[in-house]
Amino acid sequence: MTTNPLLELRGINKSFGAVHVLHDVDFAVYPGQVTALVGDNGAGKSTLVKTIAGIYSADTGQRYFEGKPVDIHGPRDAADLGIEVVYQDLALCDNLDIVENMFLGRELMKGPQLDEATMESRARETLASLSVRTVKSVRQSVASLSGGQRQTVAIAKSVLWNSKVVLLDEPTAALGVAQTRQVLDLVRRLADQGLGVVLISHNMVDVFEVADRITTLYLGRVAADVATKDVTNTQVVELITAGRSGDLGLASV
Amino acid sequence: MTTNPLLELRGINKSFGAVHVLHDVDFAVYPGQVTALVGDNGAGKSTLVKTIAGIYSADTGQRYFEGKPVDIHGPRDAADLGIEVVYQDLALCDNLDIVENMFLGRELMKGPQLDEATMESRARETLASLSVRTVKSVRQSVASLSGGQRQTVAIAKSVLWNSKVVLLDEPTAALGVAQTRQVLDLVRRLADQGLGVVLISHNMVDVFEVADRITTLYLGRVAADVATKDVTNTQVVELITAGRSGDLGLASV
Amino acid sequence: GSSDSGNDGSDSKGDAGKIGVILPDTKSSVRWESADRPALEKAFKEAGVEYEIQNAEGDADKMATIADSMIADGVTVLAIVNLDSDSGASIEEKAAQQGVKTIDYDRLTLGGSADYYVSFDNTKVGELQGQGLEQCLGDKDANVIYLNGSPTDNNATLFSEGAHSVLDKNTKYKNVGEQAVPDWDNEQAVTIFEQLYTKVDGDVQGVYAANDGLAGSVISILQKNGQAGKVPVTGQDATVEGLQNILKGDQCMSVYKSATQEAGALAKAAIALAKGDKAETNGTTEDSEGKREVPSILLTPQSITKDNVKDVVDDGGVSKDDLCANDFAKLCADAGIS
Amino acid sequence: MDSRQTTTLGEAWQAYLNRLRGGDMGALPATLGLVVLFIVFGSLSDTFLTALNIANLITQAGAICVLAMALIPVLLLGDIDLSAGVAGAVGAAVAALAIDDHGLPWYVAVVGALVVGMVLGAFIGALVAKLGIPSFVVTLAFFLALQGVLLKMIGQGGSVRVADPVLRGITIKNVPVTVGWIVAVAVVVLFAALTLLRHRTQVQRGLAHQPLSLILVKIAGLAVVVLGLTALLNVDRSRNPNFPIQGVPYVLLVVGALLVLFTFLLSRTRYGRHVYAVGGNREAARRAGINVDRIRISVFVICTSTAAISGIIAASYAGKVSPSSGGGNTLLYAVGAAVIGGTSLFGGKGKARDGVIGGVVIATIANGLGLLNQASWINYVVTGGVLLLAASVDALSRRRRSASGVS
Amino acid sequence: MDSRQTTTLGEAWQAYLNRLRGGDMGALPATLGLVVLFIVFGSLSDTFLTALNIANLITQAGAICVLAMALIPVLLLGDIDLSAGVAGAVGAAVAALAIDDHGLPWYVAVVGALVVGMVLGAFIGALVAKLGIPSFVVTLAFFLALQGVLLKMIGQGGSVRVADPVLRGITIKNVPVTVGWIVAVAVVVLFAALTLLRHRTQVQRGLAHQPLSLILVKIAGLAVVVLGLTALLNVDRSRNPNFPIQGVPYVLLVVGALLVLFTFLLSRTRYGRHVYAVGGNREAARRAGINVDRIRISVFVICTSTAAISGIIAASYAGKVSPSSGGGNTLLYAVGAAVIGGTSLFGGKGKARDGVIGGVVIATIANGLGLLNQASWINYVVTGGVLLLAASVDALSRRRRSASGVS
Ligand SMILES: Nc1ncnc2c1ncn2[C@@H]1O[C@H](COP(=O)(O)OP(=O)(O)OP(=O)(O)O)[C@@H](O)[C@H]1O
Ligand SMILES: Nc1ncnc2c1ncn2[C@@H]1O[C@H](COP(=O)(O)OP(=O)(O)OP(=O)(O)O)[C@@H](O)[C@H]1O
Ligand SMILES: [Mg+2]
Ligand SMILES: [Mg+2]
Repeated sequence: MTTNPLLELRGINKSFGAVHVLHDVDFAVYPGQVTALVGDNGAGKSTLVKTIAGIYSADTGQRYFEGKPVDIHGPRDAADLGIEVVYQDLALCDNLDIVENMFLGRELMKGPQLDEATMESRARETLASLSVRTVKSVRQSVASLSGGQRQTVAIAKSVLWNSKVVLLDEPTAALGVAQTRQVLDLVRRLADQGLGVVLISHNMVDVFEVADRITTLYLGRVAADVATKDVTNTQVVELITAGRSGDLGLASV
Repeated sequence: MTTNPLLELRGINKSFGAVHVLHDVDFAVYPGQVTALVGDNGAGKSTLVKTIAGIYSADTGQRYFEGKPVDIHGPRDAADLGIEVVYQDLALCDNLDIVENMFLGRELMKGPQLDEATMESRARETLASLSVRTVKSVRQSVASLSGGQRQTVAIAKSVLWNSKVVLLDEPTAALGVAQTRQVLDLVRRLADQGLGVVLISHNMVDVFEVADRITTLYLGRVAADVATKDVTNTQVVELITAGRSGDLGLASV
Repeated sequence: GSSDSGNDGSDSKGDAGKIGVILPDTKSSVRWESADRPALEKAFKEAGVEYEIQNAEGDADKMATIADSMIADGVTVLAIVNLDSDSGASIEEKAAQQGVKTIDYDRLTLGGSADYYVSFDNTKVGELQGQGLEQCLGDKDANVIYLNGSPTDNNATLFSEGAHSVLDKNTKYKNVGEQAVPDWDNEQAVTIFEQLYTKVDGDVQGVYAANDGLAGSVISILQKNGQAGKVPVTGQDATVEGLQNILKGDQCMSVYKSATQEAGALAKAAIALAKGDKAETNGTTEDSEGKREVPSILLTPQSITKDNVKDVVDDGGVSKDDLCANDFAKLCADAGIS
Repeated sequence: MDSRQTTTLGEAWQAYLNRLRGGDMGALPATLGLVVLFIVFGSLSDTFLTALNIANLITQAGAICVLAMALIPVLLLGDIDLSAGVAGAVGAAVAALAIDDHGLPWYVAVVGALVVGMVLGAFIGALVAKLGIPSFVVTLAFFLALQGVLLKMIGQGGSVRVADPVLRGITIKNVPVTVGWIVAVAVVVLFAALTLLRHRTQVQRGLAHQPLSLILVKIAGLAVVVLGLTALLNVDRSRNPNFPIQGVPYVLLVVGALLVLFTFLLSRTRYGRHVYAVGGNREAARRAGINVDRIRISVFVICTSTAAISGIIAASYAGKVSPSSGGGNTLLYAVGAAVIGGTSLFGGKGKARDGVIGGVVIATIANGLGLLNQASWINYVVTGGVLLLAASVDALSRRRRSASGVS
Repeated sequence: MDSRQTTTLGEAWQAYLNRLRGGDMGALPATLGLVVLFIVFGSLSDTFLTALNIANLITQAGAICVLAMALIPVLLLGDIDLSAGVAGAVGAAVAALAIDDHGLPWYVAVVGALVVGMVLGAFIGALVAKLGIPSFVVTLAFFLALQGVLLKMIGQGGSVRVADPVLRGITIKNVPVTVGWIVAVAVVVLFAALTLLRHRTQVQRGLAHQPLSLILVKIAGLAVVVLGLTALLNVDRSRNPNFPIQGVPYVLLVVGALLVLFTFLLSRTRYGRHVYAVGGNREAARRAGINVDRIRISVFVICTSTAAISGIIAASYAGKVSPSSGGGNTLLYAVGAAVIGGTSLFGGKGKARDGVIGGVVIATIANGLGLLNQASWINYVVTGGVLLLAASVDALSRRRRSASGVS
């Protein structure tokens, strides 16, 4: 690698009670690159993302940000470092409307009051830019949204801030054709702006389209960390399902 | 159509307050066929499925099952007719474990007691048949499952009963490559057994692989209802995003 | 137009005012609803005056609310049984401002502005309880447990003071445990007494219980330990429960405050006031806080033991049917109640 | 596109009906329950709808409205504060003793009560948020412990008098007639100005907004209620010609001011937004970087200090603080008021006004029953029955909501 | 693969520790809180740990344990029943009056009380499930209305005597010594046989199971507690040589039988499964074809009829039913007991044993304090403090759970 990683994790272990989910995971995110994190269902991808974001605390292991060791004790710390996350389980407040959810935690203010007018206009623009045209009103409660609409709100919520690293956990799972297109374009655009982007997806076509690097998790272990151009679709699928493919992958499975 | 539809809906309208979501929707499910229901995010696919399942009551319209008009007032009625549904929002009880969720509402009994042993063995076999190998124990609470594992449980819960119509709302959205394969095979197998299967998906490759017919929804209206072999991928995408494609689709959009 | 309000009499005298009575609660004692209300209603109906009787259910705010609405309803004489002096005083203050005459019933409102006071003497009740226990214990040395009324009720404090003023003088008696029972709660009283009893290893010869309800709770535990009837227990209010326990010999005494008598006195005074006359008094009571002598109609409480249970029945304090139901028929007969 | 951007009154009315059908009922169901109560009691008692009794009702409702409002932020988080009533009484006792025993002026005493409330709230909040003990248990413990503290402060069987003319005046004095009118007009004008201004900005920037006609109807409605009530209360309602009673009771101003303050706090500030978020989905709020513990502690601080104000109002009305003040069923009634008003015990859903509307419902039951003069067992039964009646009017008018699947 | 399929005791212990770390704590935290209470009171009072006082404690805990257990199904749905205490007292009053006034035998009276409980519960449940009124409001209304009914039923006499030797005997009589031993041994043997049989099936069919060693430890633990308690209680504990008191109080059998029944119902039947499902996710349960309304009504029927048993136990202990029975803070204590035991007020999480353990905690506080004979205000404060102590032991030992993200 020529550039230094923006975010790096070394030797991460994470257990839930007796279940050991992550084993000595090393993971790096480079500026200006899209790193795809792939793996079978239950491989530990979301757990890794949540560990990075400070939702879970790792049992062992060290995190480095821009080369310096950092402690991340909660989502607040991660946000302060400029790490933004779109979670697989979305994490929206069903009792709030779209605007309120999109600006949650960083509401725009006008003196002591919330600046509802500006937030509302900006929310509307953002949704339009993500090709969502079926939302009747941005003042609709998110509980009444369709699956894809919810996912768009979650993406809009996390992606549109000045951040350095963006982690997207299966952001296009529920999206339609056009919306998926927009999100993939967005992912590429963010990387081109110099951000470090992590994309989790089960769709290999998408992965091969936008990713610069691919990191494969197999049963909580990193099976391979390779440049996209060096591998084929089949190889990656083998890494995902079996943990190894030819001389790539885990030594003994 | 040579055969008669198993399930048919005519002139379904559904509004949530001021929001008119379904407009005069006609929809038919044929035995032995996979009908794909496609449409943009927010087009009304899930609403249609829930209306069929009795979760929502339609404002107007009529339902026919095996040619006879029927009233469906709740999920119980739908189940009694032999209609099974995998919902997009999964609907699992987070406080129950995998076995308990899979058999919810049709627990196996042994005298006055639950037959835990049989249920547990059967749950385990089912999960294995769906290629899920990362689940540590079927006695794990579903709250601790990964996104894909949860989806598999939801599928297993609804698909493995003797039913006549199966509706799957984006069943493979969170699934890995191998698991998706299994579910698509399962869908085909169910249709081959003579069931009527409805598959909702945003993945056109999957749709074209398994579906016999494609029904497209556009802003709550049926844009087209065609045999898969008569259309191309591009045509369907146009129908989804614009409501018409050449002489297919809605008259005036 | 409810059945028990008296304002349906179209022939009531136009010049007589309307009388309002606010009773305190339904829990500390049953007398308010079962004795006072009927006695007052009877007297008022006979006199043909308009009246309203309400119960504050132990809630001072509610009493103020009732007072407001009675004044709104146009009463000219208001009698209250205060839940405590300060809330009572505030009601009387409001009433006086609106030209309504007030009577303190049963409990004196310290610092209040009532025109009259009609009552039994509460300290005297405590003294009677103390003397009663002394009689039942006789000359023996005795460990005594005190089970007082609610810690938030000033009357309970007065009863207890009265009893102590008698029992503390007798050096043979030792206070081995004393607890106040929150809200006069009979259920809690059982546990409280059981624990006091356990603490002293059952070495108890007499129990001061502030009223018949608490006495019943004490007796429940004494029965469990085979001590009922052997350890004298005091009471108050001459309720069916208390009198039956006296007849059985489980309770040593009770104190009877004839509600009929007291209600009669109140009705007489209130009717006089409503008609614009003065009420007859038999003394004054000192209001230590308000520094004034309140014109009073004072009645004497009566100590009840097995020998004079009959008096209560004769006075109408309890009905014979209630008292002598089932197993108690024979005991009643033995006590000369027929 | 936006259904709210209709313009004529007819369309607005149609849109309103649609919103109702869609489950967005606003304050309507609870208000409907209240209206039913007024009709019932108004027809059973001649006195119920007189100016004097309406004024009584206002003073009687003061303490419970404020207490229910105090509970709203706590309930919004899905927590409960069983100790609020007694904590309020402790606050009131502190204030009363400060005046009585130490001769401090009333405002110092009130500040003292508020500080005591805050400290207690911070304690409770810390136990709930930091130790993770369920709030039901923590506040049950405080409910008991504070009764002991109150008993100790006031003494067995005793009570502390509230003689200070200002504090006592909250519930027994009235605002001078002219001042009352000035305030009433000011409230109406201010409300009109603010809503119209907001509406103009929304229209100019093309945002979601209610139709102008609906806004005008709302303004008119407020004007009728505020000015009507003022007119009613500014008439002499005394039965005693030598002792005129007229004007708006001071307590109404206190409740009104708190309602405005709470509404602003909850719906217009970042803090309020975060309270709703934590109540709606605690994990989502945490992931959005909200300091959940701080929010949880803060709602108890707000609750307990506002409860102190409620305690002072109650003390002012009763003229004293006694060891049983704030105990008994006070808190159940206050929570019941909030729930009847429309607040959910599961968090995330509720408004400051719910406490006030529900509080008035509860106070109306006591007030109306007080006029009917029944035996006390009947009073218990009727109180329960009427409470159920008010709640079922509310529930039935909300029904469509769940029928339409919004849950 | 399955972490529970370990075999040696050492491994089992390790697996147990892991499960604890993972948040699966079972009854441990609440029991720990109880142990702390026993240590505190045992060191403050010599009498606390005597056989006599332990027997007292059992009788005193009876009513609240049963009431808390009655509430568990309701709480499992995320509902609450504020009226259960008073409803129980109404049931007890019905039973007492049936015996007193109508001379009916005790079993008829008890059936009558149960029927009254069921009818009341069905009413409450229907209002909650069918009309959709929040259970807090419905049961607050019933709490009030039933106090009126109780007052009416027993108002004139002030209290109804419970003189029937069988009913009274529940709390003041004891099981004959030999019978006590037989029951105790039978319980232990039955428990051992059932768990071992179950374990064998699980092993044979290759299902998830606990290690045999852990099961043996559990059986041993139960044996020690049951036989130890029986031994303690079968010694004469009377202070009066002429009036021997020995044996297990009958009430312990009643509570034990109800515990077994509730545990079976909730964890081994389809009905119980559905209760958990509705409490965990009502919409998911509905979609699974469960009749949610029927479940909601049924829990109130169960709650109120079991509450009637609790009311009868309370009446047996006090020897009477009075108008204040079941009122006051009875219900808050019972809910507090369930919560301390580990049941969640948000539904979906709780066990029958939570009510029993929590009920014993609450009863222990009153029992221990009663031996210390302090001033009233100190009693209040200490009750609150000790409740908090027990709850925080519980909360602290549960902490890892949320730390590990399971929430
Ligand atoms: N809180 C928890 N407690 C116990 N086990 C857990 C918990 N969270 C996750 N797991 C387990 O850890 C494993 C990894 O889960 P994770 O959600 O990271 O998978 P994933 O790679 O994101 O899968 P998917 O593609 O399905 O989203 C799974 O086997 C899951 O069951
Ligand atoms: N309860 C509701 N109240 C109001 N509007 C609703 C409600 N449910 C759905 N909608 C609206 O109805 C429209 C259709 O929603 P639906 O969930 O059926 O879409 P979908 O076709 O399944 O989309 P997706 O592909 O994103 O799942 C959306 O615009 C949504 O916002
Ligand atoms: Mg995942
Ligand atoms: Mg959908």
